Amino acid sequence: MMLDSILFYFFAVLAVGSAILMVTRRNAVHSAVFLISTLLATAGIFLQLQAEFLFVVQIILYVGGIMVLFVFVIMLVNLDVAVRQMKFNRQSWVAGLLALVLGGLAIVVFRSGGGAFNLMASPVTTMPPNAEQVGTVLFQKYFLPFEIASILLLVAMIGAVVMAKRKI
Amino acid sequence: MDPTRHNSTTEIETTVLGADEIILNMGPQHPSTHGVLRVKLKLDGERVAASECIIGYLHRGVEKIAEHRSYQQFAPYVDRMDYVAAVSNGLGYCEAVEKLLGAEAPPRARVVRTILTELQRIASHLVWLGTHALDIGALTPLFYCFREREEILKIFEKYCGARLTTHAFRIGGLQYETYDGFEEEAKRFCDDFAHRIDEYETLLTENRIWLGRTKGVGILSAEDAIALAVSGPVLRASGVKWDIRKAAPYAAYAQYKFEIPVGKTGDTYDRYIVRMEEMRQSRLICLQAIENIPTGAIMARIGKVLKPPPGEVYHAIEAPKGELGYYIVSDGTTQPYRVRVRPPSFINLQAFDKMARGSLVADVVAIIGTIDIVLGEVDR
Amino acid sequence: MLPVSYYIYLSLALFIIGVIGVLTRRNVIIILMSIELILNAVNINLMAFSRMWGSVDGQIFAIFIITDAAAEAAVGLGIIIAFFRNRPTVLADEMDLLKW
Amino acid sequence: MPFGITFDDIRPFIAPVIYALVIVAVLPLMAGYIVLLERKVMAHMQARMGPMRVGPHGLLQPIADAVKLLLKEDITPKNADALMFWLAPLLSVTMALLAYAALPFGPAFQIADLDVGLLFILAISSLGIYGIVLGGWASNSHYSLLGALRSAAQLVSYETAAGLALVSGLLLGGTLSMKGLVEAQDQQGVWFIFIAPFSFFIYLIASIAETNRAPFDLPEAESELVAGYMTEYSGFRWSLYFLAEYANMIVVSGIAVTLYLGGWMRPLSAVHMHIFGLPYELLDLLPALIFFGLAAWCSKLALRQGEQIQKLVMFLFVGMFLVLGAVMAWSLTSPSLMPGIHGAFWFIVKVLVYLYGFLWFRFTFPRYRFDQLMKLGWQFLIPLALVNLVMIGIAIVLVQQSGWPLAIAMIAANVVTLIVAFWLVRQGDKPMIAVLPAEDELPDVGPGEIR
Repeated sequence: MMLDSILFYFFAVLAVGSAILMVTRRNAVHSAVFLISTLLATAGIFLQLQAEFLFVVQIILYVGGIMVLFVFVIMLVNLDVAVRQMKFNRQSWVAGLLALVLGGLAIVVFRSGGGAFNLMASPVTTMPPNAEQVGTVLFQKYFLPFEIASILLLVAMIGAVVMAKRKI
Repeated sequence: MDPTRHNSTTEIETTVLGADEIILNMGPQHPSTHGVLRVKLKLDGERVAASECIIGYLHRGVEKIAEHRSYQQFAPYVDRMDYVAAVSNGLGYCEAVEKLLGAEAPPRARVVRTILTELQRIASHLVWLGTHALDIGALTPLFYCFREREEILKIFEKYCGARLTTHAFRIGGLQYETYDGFEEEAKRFCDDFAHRIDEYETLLTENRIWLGRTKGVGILSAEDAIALAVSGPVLRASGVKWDIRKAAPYAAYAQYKFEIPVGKTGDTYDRYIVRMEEMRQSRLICLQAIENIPTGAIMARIGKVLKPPPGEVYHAIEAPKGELGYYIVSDGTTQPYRVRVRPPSFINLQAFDKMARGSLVADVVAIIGTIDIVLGEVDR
Repeated sequence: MLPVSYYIYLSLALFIIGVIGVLTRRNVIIILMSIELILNAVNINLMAFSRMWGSVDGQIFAIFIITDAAAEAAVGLGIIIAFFRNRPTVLADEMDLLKW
Repeated sequence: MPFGITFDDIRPFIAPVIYALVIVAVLPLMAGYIVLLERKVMAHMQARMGPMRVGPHGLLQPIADAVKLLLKEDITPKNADALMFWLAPLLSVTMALLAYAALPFGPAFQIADLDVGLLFILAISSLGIYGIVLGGWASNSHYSLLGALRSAAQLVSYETAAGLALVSGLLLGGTLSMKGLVEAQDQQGVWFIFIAPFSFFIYLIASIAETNRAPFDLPEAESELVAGYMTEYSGFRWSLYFLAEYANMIVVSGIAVTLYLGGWMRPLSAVHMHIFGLPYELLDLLPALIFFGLAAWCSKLALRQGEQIQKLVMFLFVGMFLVLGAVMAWSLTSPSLMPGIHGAFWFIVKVLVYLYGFLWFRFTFPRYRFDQLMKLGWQFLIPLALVNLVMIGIAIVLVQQSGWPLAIAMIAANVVTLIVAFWLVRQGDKPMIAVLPAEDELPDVGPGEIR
C-alpha cells in the first residue's frame, strides 16, 4: 500500500515537472529529452497500475519509436537554423485564459461529480498476466478496430514516404 | 542560403543535410589516402558530383637534383620515389643508363635482376592487397600479406643489406655476388607462396560483402583507360592486353613463359583479380629463373667514371604500378643534363575523377586503394 | 489502491500543459510534441479507469491511441521536412507561404 | 524501522538488490576481459600474439586499460551542449545495465522474472539509441552528428528485424517470461535453434547490427566520419560508451542463448549417462573438468614465465580456476545447489560461445557500405523474418490442431522459408552493381570548376 503512493507521487511529480520543462525549453533537443522523461514517467504510472504490457508498449512504441523520429527531425532541421529566436508568440495570454477556464471547468465537474469519481479503486482480484489478457481481448472483441488501426498506419507510412521524397 | 546562388571560391560548408552540394575535404591527413594526398569532393547528397586530387605535399624535386649528381650518385635517389617497389625503380634507371652507354649487363646479372624485380612486384602487390582490404574493412588480410612480405624483405636484406630502399643494382650489372643459399631461400618462398595466395583468396574472393563493395565500383572503360594513358594492372583490368615485359622485353624476361591476366569490366573487383593473378605469374617467373641462373661475370666492363656520349634515351619497364619510364638526356659530361621519370602512380591517379564521379562517398576510399598509388612517386 | 481522482488530476495537469504548449510555442516541432503530451494525458485517464473497473478495454484503447499518435507524428514530421526544404524555417508564424 | 516499514516489507527486495550489485560489480570486469579475449583471438587469427606485456600473456591488460581510462583527461568540446554531452554516455550505460534485470543467468540467479521479460529487454535496448544520437548531437561536430544519425538509423531498422525474429521464438515458447521460455525448451526437450533455425540466424545478424559490430560497424569506421559519435569523447566518458557497447553485446547474446540455445540447460540434458552407479551423470562432471583443465594449462604456462612476479600472477589465476573447479565439484554433492551453480556455468559458457561468433565475424568480414547495410536490413532480413514468422505459426497450428509430429511440421516450415530466402537473395543480387546515374543527370562540373 505504502509503496503504491510513493511510486505514484514520484512518477506524477516527474511527469508534470518534465512536462513544464519541455514546454519552456529554448533548445528543441532539450525539450525532446524532457518529453522523453515525461513519457517514461507515464510508463511508470502504467506499471504502477499493474498494466505492464502497456508499460512495455509505451516504451517500445512511444519512446523507442516516435521520439527517435522527433529527435531525428530536430537534428536534421536545426543544424544551422538559428535556434535562439523568440520562442513565445503573442498568443500567450490567450493560452493562459483558456487554461484557466479549462482547469476551473474540470475541477467544478469533479467536485459536483460527488461520489462517482473519487470512489476508492476497488482492489479487484489480481488480474491475470496482463499481456495474455490484452492479447486475447484485443484479437477477439476488438478485431475490427485492430484492422482499421493497421490500415491507418499503412496510410500514414505512405504519406510519410511521399512527403519525404526529394523530387515529388 | 540566399536565393542568388553565389559560387564564391571559398568553401561553402552548408551543413543542411539533403540540400544541395557540400564540399568535403579528405586528407592530406587521412587514414586511407595512402600517404599525403588531399581529395576535394563535391557531393550531391551521398554521391560524388566531382572530385579533384590535390598533390605535391611530398614533392622533393628529385629530377632537379639529378642534374647536379653523377649517374652513379643519382641511383639511390631513384629508390626513394616509389618506396614500396624500390628494386624495380633501380632496374629501370640502370637499364636506361646502360642503353645510353650502349653497354649490356652480363646474362647472370640480368637473370638475378629479374628474380629480384619479380620478388619486389609480389611484395608491392602484397602491400596493396593489405591496405586495400583494410580500407574496405577486412582486418585480417593485412597481417597475412605482411607476413609473406617479411620473407621477401629478408632475402633483400641478405643480398644488399637494406629492406625498403635497397639500391640493389649498379649501372652495368650487380655489385654483389648472390649470397650462398639465395636460390634455396627464393625457391622456398616461391614454393609455399602458392598456397598463401589461396589463403587470401578464400578470405576475400567469394566473400559476398567484398563482392558488394568492389563489383561495379570505380568502373574505367578501355577507351577511357587508353585516353588517360593509364598503365599497369589498372589498364589490364579494363581489358587492354598491354604489358611491357611482353611488348618490349628487358632484363631476362624474353626467356620465360608467363601469361598476362586481363580483366573485363575494369571495376575494382577486376583490378583485384588481375593483381592476384599477376602475383601468381611472378611466382612462376621466379621459379623458372631460379632453375638456371647462368654463371659468369656480374658486371659489364664500363669503367669507373661514366661519360655517356651526348644524346637521349627513353627506357620503360613494367613496374608493379604500371609503365615506369626514364627519359635521360646526356650532354657528354659525367652528370645527366636532364632525367625525366614517367611515374605510373601519378598518371593512374588522373583516372580517379573518372572513376569516382557518380559513386558513393564510401567508395572513394575503395577507389583510391584500387588505383594503388604511392605518393612518393606521384609527387617525386 | 489510490483513489482514481489522483490520476484524473494528474492527467488534467498534463493536458493543460499540453494545451499551453500548443498555443504558445512558435516552433512547429514543439507544437507536435505538446500534442503527443495531450495524447499521453488521455492515456493516463484510460488506464486509471481500466484499472478501476478491472477490465482491459481501457488498455486496448490506449494502444490504439499510441498507434494513432505514431501515425500522426510520422506524417506531421514528413510535412515539416517537406516544408523545410522549400523555406529554411520551422516557426509556425513564418509559414505564410501563400502570402508573397 | 522508520516510517513503520517492517522487515518483511523489504524481504522481496533483498535478493534482487544483491543480484543487481553482483552484476554491476562483475560487469565492467567481464567487459574488460572480453576486450582482452577479443584482442587475443584477433591476434592469433592474424598470425601474431596480441597483448603480452601487462601480466603473463596480457592477463592484467584490462586492469591497465581501466586505470588508464580513469586517469585520462576528460575533454568537453568548446561550445558543446554540456548537459547533453554529460547525459549521453550516462544514458547509454544505464540502458545497457538496466537490460540485465530480466536476464536469467541461472534458474535461481535472476533479478526479476517479469512476465513481459523479453519485451522489457527489447524496450530497454531500444532506448540505447538516445545515448548514441544525443552523444553525436552534443559533440557539436558535423561528422559526429552524421555518424550518430547513421548508427541510429541502423539500430532502428535492425531492431524491427530482431523483434520479428524473437516473436517467432516466442510462438514456440508460448510465454514472454525469460524463465518460462527456458522451461518451455526444457519440456519440449529440444532447443528452439533446431526447431526455428531461421529465426536464430536472423536474430544473430540483427543482434550484430544492433550492437554496431563486425560487418556493420559502420558509424565508427566510416572513412570520412572517423570515429562517428564517439569522436569527441575521451577518458572516462569514452569508456562508458565502450562499457555500454560490451554490456549490450552480453545482453544480446544472453537473449539469444535464453531463447534459442536453451538458457541454463546443460547440453544433451535429456541424455542421462550414469557412470558406475553414481547419482550424477558424466556430463555434470564437465564444468569441474573444464576448470581443472584450465588450471593445469595455466600452471604449465606459469612455469615458463620469466620474472618472478609474472609467475606469481599466473599462479593466482591457477588458484582461481582450482577454486571454481572445486565449487563445481562440491555442488554436485548437494542437489539443492547443483542446478543453480551449474545453470549459471552453462549460461555463461553459451554466452561466451555466442560472443566468440561476434569476434569471429569481426576478423573475417569486410565492412558493409551504408546503403548495402540498409538494403540487407529492409529488403532481406525483415521480409524473411515475416515469412519465417508465418511459417512457424502455420507449423504450430498444424502440430496442435491436426496433430502433425513436431519435427515434420517444422522441417516443412523451414524448407519453405529456405526457398523464400533464396528468392530474396536473387532479388537482392540484381541491382548489385551500383546504379550509375546517367551522365547528363550529374552537373558537369569539371575539376577546374572547384578551385
